[in-house]
Amino acid sequence: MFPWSPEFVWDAGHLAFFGAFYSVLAAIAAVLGLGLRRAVADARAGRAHRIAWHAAFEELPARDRACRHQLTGEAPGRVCDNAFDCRRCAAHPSFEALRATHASAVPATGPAGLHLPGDRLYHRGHAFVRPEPDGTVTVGLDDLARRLVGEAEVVERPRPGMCLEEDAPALRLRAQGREVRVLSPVRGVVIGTSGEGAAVTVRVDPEGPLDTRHLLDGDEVGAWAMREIERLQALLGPRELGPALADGGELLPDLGAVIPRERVDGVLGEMFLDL
Amino acid sequence: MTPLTRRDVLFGLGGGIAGTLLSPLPWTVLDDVAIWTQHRRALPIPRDGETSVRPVACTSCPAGCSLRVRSVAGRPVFVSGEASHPLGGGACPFGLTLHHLAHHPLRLTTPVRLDAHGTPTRVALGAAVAAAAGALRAASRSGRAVLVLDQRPGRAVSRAFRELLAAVPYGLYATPDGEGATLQVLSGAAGGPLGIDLEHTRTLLSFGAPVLEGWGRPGRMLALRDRLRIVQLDAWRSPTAGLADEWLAIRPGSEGPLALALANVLVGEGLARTPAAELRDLLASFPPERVEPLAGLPASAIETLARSLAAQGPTVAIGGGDPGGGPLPLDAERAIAWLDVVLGSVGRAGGLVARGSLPDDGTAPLAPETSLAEVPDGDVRLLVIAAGDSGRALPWSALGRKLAPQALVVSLSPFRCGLTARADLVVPSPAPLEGHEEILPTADACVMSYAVTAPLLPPCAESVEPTRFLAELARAAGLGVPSDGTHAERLQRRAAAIFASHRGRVLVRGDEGFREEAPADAGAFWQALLEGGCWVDDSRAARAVAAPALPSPAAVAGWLRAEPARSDLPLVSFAARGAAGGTPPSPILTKLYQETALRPSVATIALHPQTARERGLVDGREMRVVSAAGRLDARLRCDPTLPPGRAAMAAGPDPAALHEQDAAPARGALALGVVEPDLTWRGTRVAITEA
Amino acid sequence: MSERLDEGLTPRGLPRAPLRRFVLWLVPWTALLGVGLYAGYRCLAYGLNETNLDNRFAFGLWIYLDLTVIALGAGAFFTGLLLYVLRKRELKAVINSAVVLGFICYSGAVAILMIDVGQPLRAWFTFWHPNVHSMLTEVTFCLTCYLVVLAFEYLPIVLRNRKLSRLPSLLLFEHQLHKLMVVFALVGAFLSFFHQGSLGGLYGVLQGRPFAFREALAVWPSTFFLFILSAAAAGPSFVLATTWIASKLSSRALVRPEVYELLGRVSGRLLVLYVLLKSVDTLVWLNHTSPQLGIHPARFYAFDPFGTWVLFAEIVALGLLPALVLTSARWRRDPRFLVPAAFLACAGVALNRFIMTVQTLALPTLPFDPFLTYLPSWQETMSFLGVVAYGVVLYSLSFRYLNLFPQERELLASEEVTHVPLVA
Amino acid sequence: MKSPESNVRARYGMVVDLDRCNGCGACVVACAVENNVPPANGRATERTGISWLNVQRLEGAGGRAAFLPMMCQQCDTRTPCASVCPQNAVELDRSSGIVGQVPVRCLGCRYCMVACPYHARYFNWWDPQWPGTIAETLNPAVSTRTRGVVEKCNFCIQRLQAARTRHAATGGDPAVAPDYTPACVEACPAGALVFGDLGDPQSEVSQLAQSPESFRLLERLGTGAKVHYRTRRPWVRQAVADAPAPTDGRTHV
Repeated sequence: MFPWSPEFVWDAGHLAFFGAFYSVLAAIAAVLGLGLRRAVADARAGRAHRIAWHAAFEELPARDRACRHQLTGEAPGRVCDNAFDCRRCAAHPSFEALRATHASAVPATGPAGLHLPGDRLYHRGHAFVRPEPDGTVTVGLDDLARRLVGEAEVVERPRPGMCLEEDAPALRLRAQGREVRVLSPVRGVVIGTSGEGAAVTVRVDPEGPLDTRHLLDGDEVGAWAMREIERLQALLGPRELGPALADGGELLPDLGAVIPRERVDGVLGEMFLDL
Repeated sequence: MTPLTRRDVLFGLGGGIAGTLLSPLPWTVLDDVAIWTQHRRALPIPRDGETSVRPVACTSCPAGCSLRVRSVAGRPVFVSGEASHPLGGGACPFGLTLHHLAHHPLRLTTPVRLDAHGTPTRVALGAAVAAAAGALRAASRSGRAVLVLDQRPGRAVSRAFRELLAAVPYGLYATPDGEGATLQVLSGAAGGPLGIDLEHTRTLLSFGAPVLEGWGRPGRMLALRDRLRIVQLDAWRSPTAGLADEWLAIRPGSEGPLALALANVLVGEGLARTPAAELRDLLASFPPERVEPLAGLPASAIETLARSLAAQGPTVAIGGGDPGGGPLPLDAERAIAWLDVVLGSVGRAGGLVARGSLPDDGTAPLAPETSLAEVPDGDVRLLVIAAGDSGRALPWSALGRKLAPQALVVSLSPFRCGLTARADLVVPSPAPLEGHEEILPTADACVMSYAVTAPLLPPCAESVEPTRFLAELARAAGLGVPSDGTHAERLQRRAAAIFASHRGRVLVRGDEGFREEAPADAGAFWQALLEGGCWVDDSRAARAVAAPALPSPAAVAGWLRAEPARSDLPLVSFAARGAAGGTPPSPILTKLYQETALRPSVATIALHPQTARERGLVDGREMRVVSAAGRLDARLRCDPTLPPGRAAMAAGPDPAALHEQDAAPARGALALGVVEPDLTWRGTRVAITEA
Repeated sequence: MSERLDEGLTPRGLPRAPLRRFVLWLVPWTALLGVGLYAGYRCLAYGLNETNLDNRFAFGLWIYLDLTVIALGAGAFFTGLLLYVLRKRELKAVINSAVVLGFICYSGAVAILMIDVGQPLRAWFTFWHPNVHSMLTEVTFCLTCYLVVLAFEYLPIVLRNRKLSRLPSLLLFEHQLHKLMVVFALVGAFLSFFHQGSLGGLYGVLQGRPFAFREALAVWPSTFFLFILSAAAAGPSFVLATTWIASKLSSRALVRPEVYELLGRVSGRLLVLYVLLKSVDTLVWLNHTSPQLGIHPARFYAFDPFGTWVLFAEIVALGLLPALVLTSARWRRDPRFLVPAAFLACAGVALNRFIMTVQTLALPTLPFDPFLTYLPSWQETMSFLGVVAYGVVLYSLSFRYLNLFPQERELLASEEVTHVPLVA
Repeated sequence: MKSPESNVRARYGMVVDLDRCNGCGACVVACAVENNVPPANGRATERTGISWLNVQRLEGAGGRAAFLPMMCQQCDTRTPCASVCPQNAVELDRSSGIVGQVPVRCLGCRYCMVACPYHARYFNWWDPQWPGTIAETLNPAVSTRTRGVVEKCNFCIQRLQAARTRHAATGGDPAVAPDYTPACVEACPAGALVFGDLGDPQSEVSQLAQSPESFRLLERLGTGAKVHYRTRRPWVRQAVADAPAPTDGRTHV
């Protein structure tokens, strides 16, 4: 096995055989070493939550990765490649530039009776961000999320002083007997939390100037909400029934309760992008 | 000094490990582990020591082949035949494992009492002797017989037995019928022992005698094989039949009529001397055409064979039977003997010649030698089975029928197997290689010879020389004989008598084979014998032979009677010499009987494929084999070399029993053998059905 | 009980059978595995006399099993090679499943090998005293290395489990390992090429067994290359077949039909090449190699049950036939042809390994040798079935708790038919 | 087993006279005794037993039989077993040409048994056991083998070492062993086995090996076996020398 072991002979056969063998061992060791080193580096640099989010995003089927500009009809069929972070998207600014006006006054009611106030920005994981006058923001569950979780219990709320990371879990709720993690839409330091159940909100002092380019606002919100209802419908039933919703009627206030028990976990995970 | 950091410790550790790996240490340890794995199951590790080589003689059968034993540190480890021995070299597998016998699981080292299942319980020698003496006295009182069965007659210890029996009111000294039966018939007529002058024989006609696989002194046959034409008349393709120049497959039990038919042709065609009128009348009843259906041979084949016997003479015809098949009926032997007479083989060179006897070495009266068959049934109160093996099978029922009620059976064999397994008391004599042994000539030998081997191993403390047992028995029973003296002293006395006779030659072992030497005195002669030498008598002049007895009219009538068609099959029983006798085969003989296909095992019964087909029996299946004497299960082995219409089964050994610590119940042909009043069991018939 | 106790462990959003049904499914397999483990224990504790192997049939069911599962497990390396090196992105849909299958096949094979050798404690001797000229040395080294590689390929899939991936350290390691997977794919392909080949060489070098012996191209007998090719051809078929079975058992679409078709196409094309080369090899062997060794080739097929039908079955019925189906775009599109063809391709490689292992040993070499038969003992059979059960159990667990088919989530919506009124 | 430093290169071989062999089995037993091969386990068969030397029976017409002792044929030029052993447990001793097995190194993979066309290799299917106290008679020159390893005939190579030592003790070349005889050759009562150096053209064995009556088994496989067989009987020669042409009828099992 080694040049000094009794059977070893310095001939072509031995050299080729053991050359290959040790190369393989070296390659395996190198990959493991490199992987470990990079993982440690990632951990040190605090990239864990980013990677987790990216991994989860990777698992989303293409239809769940629809670009916000697809929702509005600006770019039909466009799928997001940037883990819903429009700040990194090369195309996003150009789409933004194309928009004639940036509507600021938005009706508080979304499709199917959803309450989606215009003073809020929406994360794809159904958390809203409401900028407060003092420069902080309030983060909470949007109306669809609240209906989905229904009578929820906050299992874990961030402690003041904790740093929330973007797309990393901010809250853990227990709803319909299942656990849901609500992804944080912003990065910042937690000041405090208030509210119980689905109405829980977190007050966050954003780190640096608040950059909300990746959050949905304005006209997009309605289209997105419509799309989310469709997605919910698709998760639960035949796709053809989706559009029927748009025709009228109001979503049940305790939406989560009507979801079949065995589907609840999956539906909550999909809707909260918590896979 | 700077304090050690964790980094330093890790570096140190890593360097240490790398350094150790580069040193030979771990790799040597690994190599040693490799060796340890070899011995993890406590394999025996034989001790080494000084090597020595000693001549001994094999005692497994009467052949008494000369052996050389290689010992290491005093323990024998390898046995080989003495290739250049003047009486014939070489050894068979049984001889090559002689050194295992003292260590055999069936070996007995103390006197024991055996219960009905053969389970031994230790008894004191005194108690055993007292029990035997009691039975001896009871026999004397009730007029019952004291019987000694000696399977190796002619030894000094045989003489001691006969001296004792001569002092008993009704003492019988019996020897079983053996391979020299034909010669015995002729010797009886000639008034002295005969041997075969094989060195000058051209054709050997064997009626089922295993002449090429342990018959006579095998070394002699091997040396003569190329010069001898061997014609085998056998009911199955025995090893000898397979190797013979010619094999004629005959029907079991047709030896007698066939011998007479051959004589008929010889006489009828004027190829032989004209016999007496009474024989002529007898021969007239056995023309080849008449014998054709009896022997299963075409008349033309019988005629051709007869002519070739005359043309390629000198011819010797012998019977004697197979060691596992038992003797031929006496009448068949008489017919064969008459064939020899008709062939003119008696008393001529290349035929049957006279053999000398050992000079007498005692004066005490001796009980006469009788055939076991002549002992009346139910008449024996004390049976002593002498140590010493004929190498031939003997079913227990042959002995058992001789016993009176409450008979005591004492065996002097060191092995709890064979007949000894049925004994009440065993007083074990020393195992092979542990005592002095005498080697006498085999039945076929044409000159007398004598050899002695010294013990190679120290005898086991509680084993008892038969001579000593006899002395103690005589003392306890109040008999004056046998005369005192240890076994070795008796042998020495014998040697002295031989030396004093000034007959024969002394051949001693040298570096370059054997050479003749003239010992200065009886002591030097004794010493030469102990060192592997042997004494060979001078050749005798041919002895004229009176006519042997004719086959009995009853037997002749039986031969001529047409046999009714029967559904059961005649059983051909066979075994190699030493395989089914009183000496247990070494367990290593599984190599021949179990681990290779060389020799058939008792666990199988052979049929011709056609015979099996006719009976709807499938090759390889378990069969139930039933005879009038017993039943057993065996696997069917279809053997195209076995003639149709018969079954063949080995009499021993049982490979399964080779592993056992306990004597297993007899399996194989011996358990099936139906023993006739003449103590043959060749007429056994078996019914075979699928188990 | 509709709630699943293990809900927190299964991939979120992917419907899985109720735990009770899953447990009921596992019970017989686990029982079989238990019996297999017991049989294996007997062989280890009491020795190989527990088997019906003997001095003449020194290799039997186990070696046959090893050769076959390793050939089928080639799906792992070949899919990896196609995906990571040749950039066939569609195969991402089955790579996880292929890796798990590969791991099952190789670990099962190694486990059986450990029982099969007389002195398992000396397994390391091959590394310590290797004879580099022996095909078995090559096999041992490659098999061990590749099992390690497969374990590290399997690891990220396990780490992606819903619960495990919550642990940031595991997640990060998984993430980095996954990014380096191309190296593993390359190393795995290298190792696989060699040991698949060496397994073929194992028999091809046996000059004492003219039935198996093949002449050498370079330093390797032709079986070396044929085994590589047949394994590469059967591997994708095996992935296809297992995916289809998993899909049927879970009554769920796991991959898109295009993926099936791609696997079938790859398998078919390689199979065509294999059948071609195998035919050439067989002709050379029958007409040149074996006469030169003094054996008339008809003797190989003179003993029942191994008649010339064996050749036909191996090359035509289980080689050419699936090859034609899989190469035809029209038939490939129809699952009624595609799936049976994949099974046939797998059966073909299994038959080939059977012939190489069993017929080679059954045929006499010496003129006076008999034709030998061998029937495995229950210990052999049960440890064989134990490996199958181990595979089913591990695959079932992997399927349930890991995300083996990334397209499953995507295909989910079109599958579901429950109608739930969401609107008041 | 390192060969002594010498330029003496012997090629020990054997000529088996099939006309002399009478199938008595003495060689089989002597081999087992000399080499500490244990007696069979009760369940062993002719296919699971260990008999380094195995005597095959050949059937001729009219019930004639011939016997063929089969031991390791000591392949010379292309040794099927040595090249396949994954861990060098088969060694070709260059000083004697003897193919030896190192049981302590054997893993028990049995690949060599598959490779050997002569079926001369044996696997220890059972733990070795010597009934009674027969283990007392084991030969100290040969180590006993454990369960799970392969063993085979090595021409009693321990006897070669001993013969060399004896020769050296009498002042001879320690690489030469004039009285070297394997156990089977010593035991054969019929003188059917002739042993010696095939490399020495004067030796009886090499002269016999070159006679037209001599042949080797499976000669065309090119193994260069150093065990030769000879017979003057045509039917024996025909039964063993050549692989028979395909049989007329198919063999049914």
